[in-house]
Amino acid sequence: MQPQPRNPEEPGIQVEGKRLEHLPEGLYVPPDALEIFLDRFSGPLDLLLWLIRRNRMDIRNIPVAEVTSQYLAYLEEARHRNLELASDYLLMAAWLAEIKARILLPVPPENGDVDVDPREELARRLELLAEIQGQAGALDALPRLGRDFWLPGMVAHERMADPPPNTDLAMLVTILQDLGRRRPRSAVPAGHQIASPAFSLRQRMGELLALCQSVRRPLGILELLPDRPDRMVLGISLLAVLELIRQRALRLLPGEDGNWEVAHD
Amino acid sequence: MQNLSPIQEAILAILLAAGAPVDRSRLGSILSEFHPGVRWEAALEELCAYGYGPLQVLWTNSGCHLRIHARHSALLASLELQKPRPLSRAALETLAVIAYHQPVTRPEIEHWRGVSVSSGILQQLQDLQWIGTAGTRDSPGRPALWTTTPEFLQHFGLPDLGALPPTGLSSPESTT
Amino acid sequence: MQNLSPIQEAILAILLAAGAPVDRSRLGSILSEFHPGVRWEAALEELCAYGYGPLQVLWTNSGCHLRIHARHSALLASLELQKPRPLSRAALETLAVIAYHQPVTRPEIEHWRGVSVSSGILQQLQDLQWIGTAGTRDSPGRPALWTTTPEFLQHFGLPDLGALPPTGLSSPESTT
Repeated sequence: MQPQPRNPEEPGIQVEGKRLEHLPEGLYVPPDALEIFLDRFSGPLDLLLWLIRRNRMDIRNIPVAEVTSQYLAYLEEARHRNLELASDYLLMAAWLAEIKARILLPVPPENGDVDVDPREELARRLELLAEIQGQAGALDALPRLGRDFWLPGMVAHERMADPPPNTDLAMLVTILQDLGRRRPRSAVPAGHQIASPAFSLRQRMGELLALCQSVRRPLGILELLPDRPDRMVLGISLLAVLELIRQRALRLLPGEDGNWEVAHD
Repeated sequence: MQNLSPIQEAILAILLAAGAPVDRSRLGSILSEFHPGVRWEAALEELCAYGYGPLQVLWTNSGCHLRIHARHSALLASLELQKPRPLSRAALETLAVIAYHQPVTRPEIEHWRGVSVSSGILQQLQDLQWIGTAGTRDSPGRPALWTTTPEFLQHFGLPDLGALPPTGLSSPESTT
Repeated sequence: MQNLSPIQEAILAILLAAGAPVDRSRLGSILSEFHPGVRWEAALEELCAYGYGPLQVLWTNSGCHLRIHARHSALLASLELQKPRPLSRAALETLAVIAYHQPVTRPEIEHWRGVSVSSGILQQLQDLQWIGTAGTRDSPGRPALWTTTPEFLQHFGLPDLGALPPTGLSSPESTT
């Protein structure tokens, strides 16, 4: 879980071609890796926890001045490289500075209150994070579905037909009565009446058939319509085409551009 | 089938985990990697022939897959907690119009209901096998004529259409 | 296990068709409807103990479900079905806070981790269906309370939250 930067005690480390004799204690990061390095920390507390562990410091007795200066050195380095640091990192710096100041200038105990170590809160937060990291590590070690174990997928089965809906005759009667009340009606039409003596269906069918027979090539739907058809003409023309197809006088063909075309055999 | 050979267990494990048809070449390449030299085709054929407990092994165009044997269909239907769903108001109205005014065309149903009838409703009633078409009206467009079916009568316990309860609507001034 | 009794076959059929955990009462009600008077609990216990071919039968607190025996893991890994993506450190920590300390609010997660939680991480965990909200904390702003889901348990192969691995670290008293 913990990031493992290169061990600074490792002998013979070279930075930009120069051999480093003395490494800054607990601070050294290969310069080019700083960006990646900061990415590996989940936040300022994580960086702090790493510094403390790195220095083998006691979480309950943190040398705040030392940790703060190391922490600030990282931030300075990051700023130097124009790395964008989350504001959380700056807040942490401010908090560390405050703790340092309170250690240097202890508030005199009032009314016999026990002087609380200003590092107490920091230690508690670090312990919380350490706990979370332990838990995150434990989760990470768990087997995972689809990597370490598999569940059977849902197996299909023959579905039975749905049971019929709950409906009884009384309901149908009520419904019909409601309809009767809603629309007192004259006679039910025998069907759609198209009253257009100038443009009857039969006439249009004849015209279309003659057109298709004469051109001897498939015609697009738009080509079958007269110029500027009104809704009635459009409707009757479409009906006529469909009726001709139904009577197998015309054939429906898929056109080149995805539209339908009709042709006479 | 009672005893699985290791290769048959492997085949079932693959099909169970895949949860979808696995094609022959993929099945073959994995099986021959893990069980080199074993004749997996024969093992699979045996599985297809006998199944394994509630599982059937089937081939389709898209590959080999599993299915639960049809003898469990009734049991599994109750797993789906199928409660009879009530019909929508629109479906009920459509059914009522067809039942009492059959044979009727779709435009006529729309006339009675005062709103258009969606194809979905007619399809739903057809899926229930309660309505069907019986010829067409000899008018432009030749609209289909809708009627109720023998299944409709059976479902509602009617000997014939004459046994439909009166609606009191036959005379215009009647109100209930 | 070699021979299935009819009730065991029924149990497997139900679990295979459900594709998800089936709880005890539902299993019991279906089984006793179709196999009245048969002691299905004993039959199920036997299935849990011995499995059936590549199948293992397990109980979790969301119900009874099936799993493919781990002896087939290498084989199934080579199937290369969708593999889970590795989790980022931030996502893993966030998930750990929610899993081990649920229900928690977002400010509490931030307090634990010492860093603000990006919406992207919560969204990612929600998209994986591992976390969800369950009510709100009765405090200013009424922040949503995050918990893990049954899918989380299933993904990590946990029967219940009590089975989360111990971390060996003594948990300091939280004073959030």
